[in-house]
Amino acid sequence: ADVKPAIIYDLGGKFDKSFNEGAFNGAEKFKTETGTAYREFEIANDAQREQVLRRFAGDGNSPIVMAGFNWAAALEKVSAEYPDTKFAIIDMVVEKPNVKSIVFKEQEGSYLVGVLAGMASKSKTVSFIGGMDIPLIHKFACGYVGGAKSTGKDVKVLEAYTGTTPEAWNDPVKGGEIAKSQFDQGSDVVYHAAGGTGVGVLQAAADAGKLGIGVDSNQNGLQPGKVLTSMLKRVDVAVYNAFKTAADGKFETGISNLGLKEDGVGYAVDDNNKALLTPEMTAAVEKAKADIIAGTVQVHDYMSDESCAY
Amino acid sequence: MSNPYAKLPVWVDYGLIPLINLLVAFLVAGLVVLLVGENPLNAAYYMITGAFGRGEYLGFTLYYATTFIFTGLSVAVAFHAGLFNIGSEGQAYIGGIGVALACLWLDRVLPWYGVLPLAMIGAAFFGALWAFLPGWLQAKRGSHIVITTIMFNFIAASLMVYLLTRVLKPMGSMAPQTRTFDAGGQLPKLDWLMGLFGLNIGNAPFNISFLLALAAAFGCWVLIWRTRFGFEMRTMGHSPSAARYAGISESRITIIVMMISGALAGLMALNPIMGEQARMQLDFVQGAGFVGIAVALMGRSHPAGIIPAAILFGMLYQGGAEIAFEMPAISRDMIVIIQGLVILFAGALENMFRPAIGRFFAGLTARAPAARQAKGA
Amino acid sequence: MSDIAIELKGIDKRFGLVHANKAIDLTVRKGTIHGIIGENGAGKSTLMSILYGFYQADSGEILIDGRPVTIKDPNAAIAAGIGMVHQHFMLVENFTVLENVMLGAEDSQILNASIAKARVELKRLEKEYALEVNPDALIEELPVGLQQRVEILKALYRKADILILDEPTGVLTPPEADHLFRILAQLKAQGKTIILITHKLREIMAITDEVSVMRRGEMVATRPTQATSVEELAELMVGRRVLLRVEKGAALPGAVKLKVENLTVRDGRGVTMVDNVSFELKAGEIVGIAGVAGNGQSELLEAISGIRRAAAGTVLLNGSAIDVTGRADPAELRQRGLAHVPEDRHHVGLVLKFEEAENSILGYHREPTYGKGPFLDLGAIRREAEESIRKYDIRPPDPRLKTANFSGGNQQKIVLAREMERGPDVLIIGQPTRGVDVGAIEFIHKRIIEMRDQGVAVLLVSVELDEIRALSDRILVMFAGRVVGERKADAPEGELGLLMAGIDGKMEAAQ
Amino acid sequence: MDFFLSLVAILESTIRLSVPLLFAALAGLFTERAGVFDIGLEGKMLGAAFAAGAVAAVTGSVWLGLAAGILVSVALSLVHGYAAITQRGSQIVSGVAINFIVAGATVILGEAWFRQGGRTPALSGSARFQTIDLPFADALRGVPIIGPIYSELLSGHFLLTYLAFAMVPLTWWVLYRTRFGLRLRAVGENPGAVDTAGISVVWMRYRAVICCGILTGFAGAYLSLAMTAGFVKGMTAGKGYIALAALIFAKWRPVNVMFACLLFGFLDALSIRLQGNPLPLIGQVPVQFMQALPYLLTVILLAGFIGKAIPPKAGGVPYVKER
Ligand SMILES: Nc1ncnc2c1ncn2[C@@H]1O[C@H](COP(=O)(O)OP(=O)(O)OP(=O)(O)O)[C@@H](O)[C@H]1O
Ligand SMILES: Nc1ncnc2c1ncn2[C@@H]1O[C@H](COP(=O)(O)OP(=O)(O)OP(=O)(O)O)[C@@H](O)[C@H]1O
Ligand SMILES: [Mg+2]
Ligand SMILES: [Mg+2]
Repeated sequence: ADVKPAIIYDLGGKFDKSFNEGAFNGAEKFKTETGTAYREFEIANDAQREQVLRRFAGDGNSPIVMAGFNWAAALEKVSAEYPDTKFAIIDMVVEKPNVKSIVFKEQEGSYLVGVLAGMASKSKTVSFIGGMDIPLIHKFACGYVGGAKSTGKDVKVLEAYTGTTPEAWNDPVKGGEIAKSQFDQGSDVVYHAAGGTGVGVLQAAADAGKLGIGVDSNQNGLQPGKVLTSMLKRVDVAVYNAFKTAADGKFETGISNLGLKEDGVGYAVDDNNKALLTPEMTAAVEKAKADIIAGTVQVHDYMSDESCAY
Repeated sequence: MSNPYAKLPVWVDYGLIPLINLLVAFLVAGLVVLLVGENPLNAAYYMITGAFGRGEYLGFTLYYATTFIFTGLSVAVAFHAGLFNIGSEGQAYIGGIGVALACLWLDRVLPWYGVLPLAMIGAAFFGALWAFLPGWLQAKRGSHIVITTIMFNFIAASLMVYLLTRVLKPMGSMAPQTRTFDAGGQLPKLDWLMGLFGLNIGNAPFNISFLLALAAAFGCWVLIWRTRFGFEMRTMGHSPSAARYAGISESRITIIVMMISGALAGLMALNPIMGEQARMQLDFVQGAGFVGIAVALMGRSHPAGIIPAAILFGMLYQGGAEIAFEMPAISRDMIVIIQGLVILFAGALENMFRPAIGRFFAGLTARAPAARQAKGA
Repeated sequence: MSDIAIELKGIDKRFGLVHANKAIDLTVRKGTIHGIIGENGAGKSTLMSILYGFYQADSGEILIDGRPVTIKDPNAAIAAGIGMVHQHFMLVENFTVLENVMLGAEDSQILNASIAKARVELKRLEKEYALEVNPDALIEELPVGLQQRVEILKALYRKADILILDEPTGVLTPPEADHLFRILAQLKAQGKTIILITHKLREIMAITDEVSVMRRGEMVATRPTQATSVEELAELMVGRRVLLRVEKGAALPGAVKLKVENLTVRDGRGVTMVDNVSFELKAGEIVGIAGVAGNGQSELLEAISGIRRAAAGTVLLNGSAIDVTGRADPAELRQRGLAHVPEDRHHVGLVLKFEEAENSILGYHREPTYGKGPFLDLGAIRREAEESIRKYDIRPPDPRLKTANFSGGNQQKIVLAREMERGPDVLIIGQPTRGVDVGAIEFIHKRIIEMRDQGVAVLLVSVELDEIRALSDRILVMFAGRVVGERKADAPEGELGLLMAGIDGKMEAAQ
Repeated sequence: MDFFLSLVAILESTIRLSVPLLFAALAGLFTERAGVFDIGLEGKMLGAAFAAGAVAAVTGSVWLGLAAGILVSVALSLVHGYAAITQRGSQIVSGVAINFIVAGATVILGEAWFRQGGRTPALSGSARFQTIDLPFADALRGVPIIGPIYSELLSGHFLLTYLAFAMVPLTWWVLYRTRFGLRLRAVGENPGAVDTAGISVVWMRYRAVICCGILTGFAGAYLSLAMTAGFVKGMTAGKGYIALAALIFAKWRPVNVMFACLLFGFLDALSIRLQGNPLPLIGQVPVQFMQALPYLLTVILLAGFIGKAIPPKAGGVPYVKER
C-alpha cells in the first residue's frame, strides 16, 4: 500500500516496558505483517513536539500516530496546518477533522485487576502506585479501588504516587521504596501505573515475596511467577489499527473510546501467572468483565468529575 | 588574585582560546559519537545544516538562542559580583508564573503589546523573588549560594508542579499546563526580520523576545561597565576586601545582584511561554538555566560574548534535533554531553592550552620593540 | 673544599615578567652564620626557596658539601639536611604543635607510634635548645613567637644541618629576637650552618660571620661581617646613599581632628586586639604608631576607618562621633574627610584587575563629579586619572593599563594619589612604603610631610621604626593591643625598642 | 505496638535510603577535607550506577559490575582532579561539567548498547546483590521489641549497606589515626605546610580524589545493583546534591555525616510513608511539599540555625605557589 506511516513516542521513551513500548510493538507488528516501513521519533523535550510533527507532516508522512496526552496542544495547531495529513493521538481527545482520537477506559481494566488483587490478598490490604500525580493516573487508581472493594467491604487500598514531575515515570528506586513502605503497612498486592518506575515496583514486590500487577503492556514476564497479572491497555492494537486502516484506505477520524467491550483494555494471563490465578479468581474476574460489558456494572471514571466515588 | 600568565593579545584571550576550547569539546563529543557507532562527520554536517540550512532552521536556532541569552546574562551578571548562581534554572521556572498570570488575566482583554509589559514585570519580579532568598541567605546568614541555589531549583520544581497540577491547570484537562492563551498572550514572530535577509521563517517560533534579549544584553553591558553600581559589583567580584575598604556593602550588592540575575533568568520565560507555546507547561525551562552557565563561561561573561555563545548553543539545540531525526542512535542527550564538555573545556580547563599559546605568541613578539611593560618609578 | 656547606652557581629564576633571581652565585661556609640582606622584593626569599626545593630554578647549579645535587622538591632538600623557616609560616593552624612537627616526618602508617616517638624527641629538642612549647597546643592559639619556635623545631626534628631562616625577627619582640640569636649561636657551636635573611642591618652586624647583599634580583656583594659597616651595607643594598632623615620643619598642630577614646577591638575569635586605646590627632601633625607587627596596629586602623567593627569605645572625627561599634561606613567617612591608605594595597587598597583609572576612584565612585545619576562618566574619570598620574609621576602613564601591571611603588602611588588629592582632614596611612623602592620612598615621604604642612592630621602606622622616627611629630608605641607609651620624635631608638617589647623603662624602675 | 512497628519500618526504609547518601557524603568528605570541592558527586554516582548496571547485565556478575562502577567513578574523579588540581581550574565548574557529561553519556551509551530507552536490562540472581540475614534473625523475629529491631531493622540488608555504615568508623580512623589522614587533612588546611614538609600536594590531593571516586562508585553500584535491579536514566535523582548538603550540614566530620545522612534518609522515608495519610493537626499535606521538604530543611539548616559550618581553609582554591 501507498502509506508512509510514522509514530512519535512521548517523553518516557520507546522502551519504557509499558505505554510507549506498547505503541512500538503495534508499529512493529504492522511492519512485520505488511512489510511497510514506518518512521519513528522519540522526543527529548516539550519544545520538540510541534517541530517533529511539522517535520513528519512536511515530509509527507501519513498517518502520524502520537502516543500520549501531552501531544494534544501541539497537534491542535499542526493538524490545522496540514489538513491533508491524517493524525492519530492516543490518550487524549483532539477534535479536528483529520484527527483520530483514541482513548481507553483504563478504569475498566483497572477494575478487573482490582478484583484479582482483592481476592489474591491474604491481608485484605492492597496498594496502588502511580507515576506522575495527574488525573489520568487517578483514573487507573480509582478503577482499581472499585474492583478491589467489590471483593469485600473490608479490603483496604493504599494509594501513592512517585512524584509530580515527568521524572516520576522513571524513578524505580523510589518506586521500590514506596512499594516496601506499602508492604510494611500490610499490603501484599501492588498495582502500578508508573511507567519505568514500575520496574522497581515489580522488583520490590518480587524481592519481598509479594505480588505485583503490571500495566499497559503484558509485564508478567518481568518477574515470572511474581506478577499476578497486568492491566493491558492495547496501545499496540490501537497503533496497529491506525496504520492498518490507513494502509487499507479505511482510516477513520473522530473519537474511539476503547473499553473492555472493544477489547481496548483487559488483563493478561500467560504461562508466567497461570499458577497464581485460582479458578475462583478467574470466575470472579470474568463475571466482572461480563457485567461491565453488559453495562450492569458501571466503573466510575475519575476524570469525569476529578474525584473517586469508591 | 593576579593574572597567572603572560599577557596575550585581546583577540587571543577572548577569541582564539575560547575557540580552541570549543573545538576540543567538539572533538571529544565526536569520540562519543564514534563510540555509539556513528560517523561524527555526518553528525557535524547534520548539525550545521540543521541549524542554518533553511530560514526555518535558523529561526529555531535563534529561538533557542533567545532563551540562552537571558539565562547566560543571568549567570554572567552574578559572576561579575563573584557569585555563582546555579539557580537560574529555578528562577526562570518561577519567572514563568509572572508571565502566565499576566497572560491569563489579560490575554482576552488587551493586545499583545499591552500584555507584554506586564508579563515582563511579572517575569522579572518572580525570578528576582526566587533569587532574592538565596541572596539574602548568603548575605545575612552566610549560607553558600551555590548550595542554596541548587536547593532552590528543587524547591521551585516542586512548587511549580503543585501550581500547575492544582491551581493553574484548567478543570478537566489532564496535562499539567495552563490553558492556551488568546491572541493577547502570544508574541508576534520576527518573520519580517528574517524576511529582510530573504529568509522564510516557516514555523519557527522566532519572536520579538529576541529583541528584548538583545536589549537586555545591552542593558547588562551598561549596568556592568557604565554605572556606579556595576563598578561596585565588579569591585566585590574581584576583591571583597577592597570592596569593604571602599565602603561597598557586600550584603547589599549580593542581594541586589542576585535579584537582577534572577530577573534576567525570569525574563527567559517570555520566550517559551508567550513566544512559542502560548501556555505555561510543566518543565518549560528545559535546562536552559544550566545552559546559561555554559553560555556565560563561553562568552567570558561579557554580553558581546554571550550573544554568539547563546547562538552557538541554539545551534546545538536545533542542529542536535536534526541529528536526532537523521541518526536514530543519537538522541538529544548528545547535546547534554556537548554542553558538559563545553563547560569543562571552556570553564574548568580554560587554561589548559594557554601556556602553549602564550609561548607561541611570546615567540612571535620576542623581536617586537621592547615590550610596553615599562618599569616604573 | 670541605668547609663549604653550600654553593650556588648561576641561579636564575623568573616569575612571569618578574626576574626574581639573576644568575646568582653564593658560597656559604660550614659552621657559620651567613646573613643575606636586601630590600623588599630583592629576591632573597626566592633564592632560599630554590635552595629548599620549593621553587625550581630556571637555570643554575646547587652544590652541597662540594657535591652537585638536584633539589627538585623540599623532600630532596630535607634529605640533603636543609631546613627552612619560611617568612610566612608553613603551619596547619588547627593542628597541634606535635602534629605540625610530625607532618611529613611520620615514620609509620599508623599515627600512634609516631606520636609517641615524636613526643620524646620533641622533649629532647626543647631541653637542648630551650625551645619550650606545649606539644598539645593548637597552633592557632599560640602567639607568633611560639609559632616560629614550632617552625624551628620542625627543622631540627628533621635533623637539619643547614638551617635557613627567612626574616625570623620581623614578628619578634627584641627580647624574643635575642633569645632566637642565642639559639642560633648554640646551633652554630654544634657545627650547624645557618643562613639568616633579614633587612635589619643591626642584626646582621650582631650575629653573622659573613653577609651577602642582594639588590633587584642580583647578588651584589659578599663581605666578612668584621670587614664591613652598616653604612656600606645600606649603600650596597639600595645602590646609593640612603636619606634616612627627611627634611621637615617643626609641626604647627591645630585643632583636634580625630579623637579616639577607649577603643577596644576584638578579632573573629574574640581575642582582644586593640585594648582600650585613647589618643588625639591634631591638624598639622603626624602621629606615628610604632610597634612590632601584629600588636594591634592594623586592627586599630581598620576600626577607625570603618572597615572593622569595634567592640567598644568612641571615635570623634572633626568633633562628631563615628559609629565605630555599629555600622560605620567607610564611604561615609570619606565624605566626612577621612582618607585611608591601607596597609595591604594588593588586597585592600586596589583591585589589581581594574584599570588604573578605575582604581583612582575606588571608594569615591559615588561622587557626583564622576558621572550623572547612576551612570559613570568614564571620560571624566580618565582625565582626572591622567592628571594624578602626572602629578605623582606614576609610570607607565596609562590610565587604561591594568593595575596588576604596575610595579609595587607605582601601585602605592596610585593609592596615595587617590587618598591625598581630595584634601582630606584626616589621613590614615598604613605601611606607606612597604615593598616600595628607594626613589619612591623619598617621594612618598615628601608628600606626607606636605600634607601635614597643609594642615592635614596624619596618623601613620609602620613597622619600620626608622620611618616612624623620620616622619612623626609624636610617636605612640603599641604593644599587645595597648598604647604603652608616647614619646617625642627624637626619643632614642633604644627606648622605643624597649617599649615595643612591652617594657616600660619608668614602670620597671618604679617597681 | 502498632506505632512501634511502623516506626521500625520507617527506620528500616531510612537505612536503605541513606546508604547512597552516606557513601557519597563520605566520598565528598575525603576530597573536600583535602581541599578539593566536589559538586560532581551526583554525576559520579550516576556514572557508577550505569557502569555497574551495564557490566552486571552483560557479564551476569555483580562483582564485575561493582568493579566497573568503581572504575568509572574513579576515572571521572580523575578528570575532576586533573581540572581542579593539575590545571587549577574552578572546582565548581568542573563538578557541574561532570554532572552534565555523565547525565548525557549514560543515556546515549545505554540507549546505543541496550536499546531500552536508556535503561540497562533488569538484573536477577547473581547479577545483583542479595540481602543478608544476620545470624539468628529468624529465631529472634518473634521476640517483642528486640525481635523487630534486630530481625527487621538491622538484619536483611545488603552487603553494601553494612559496608556503608562500617565506612563511618573506618573513615574516622583513617582521617584521625593514620599518616595518610593527617596529611590529607593538612593539605586541605594549608597545602603550603604540606609542600614544605616534603610531601607532594598534588599527589596527596589526587589520592583523596581517588578515595572519593571509590566511594561514589559504591554509592552508584548500590543504586543499580542492590536497591534496584538495573540502571535507569537519571536514577540518582539529586541524591548527590543531598549528600553534599549532608556533608556541609555535618561540618565535614565523619560521624556527623552519618547522622546527617540518616536524617535526610529519614525525611525521605517519612515523606513516602506520609503520602496520602493526613498528618494529625495539620491535615492533608500536598505531596509536593513533602517532596520539597528535604531541600527546604537543608536550606533552613544551612541558614546558620545550626551554627556555622566552616569548610577546610584551603578548600575550593587551587594550590598555586608560583603566581
Ligand atoms: N610565587 C611568586 N610568584 C610570582 N612572583 C613572585 C613570587 N614570589 C616572589 N615573586 C616576585 O619575585 C620578586 C622577589 O621576591 P622575593 O619574595 O624573593 O623578595 P624578598 O627579597 O624576599 O622580599 P621581602 O623582603 O619582601 O621578603 C618580587 O618582585 C616578587 O613580587
Ligand atoms: N601580581 C602581579 N601580576 C602581574 N604582574 C605583576 C604582578 N606583580 C608584579 N608584576 C609585574 O612585575 C613587575 C615588577 O614588579 P615588582 O613589584 O617586583 O616591582 P619592583 O621591582 O619591586 O618595582 P618598584 O621599584 O616599583 O618597587 C611589575 O612592573 C609588573 O609588571
Ligand atoms: Mg622575602
Ligand atoms: Mg617592589
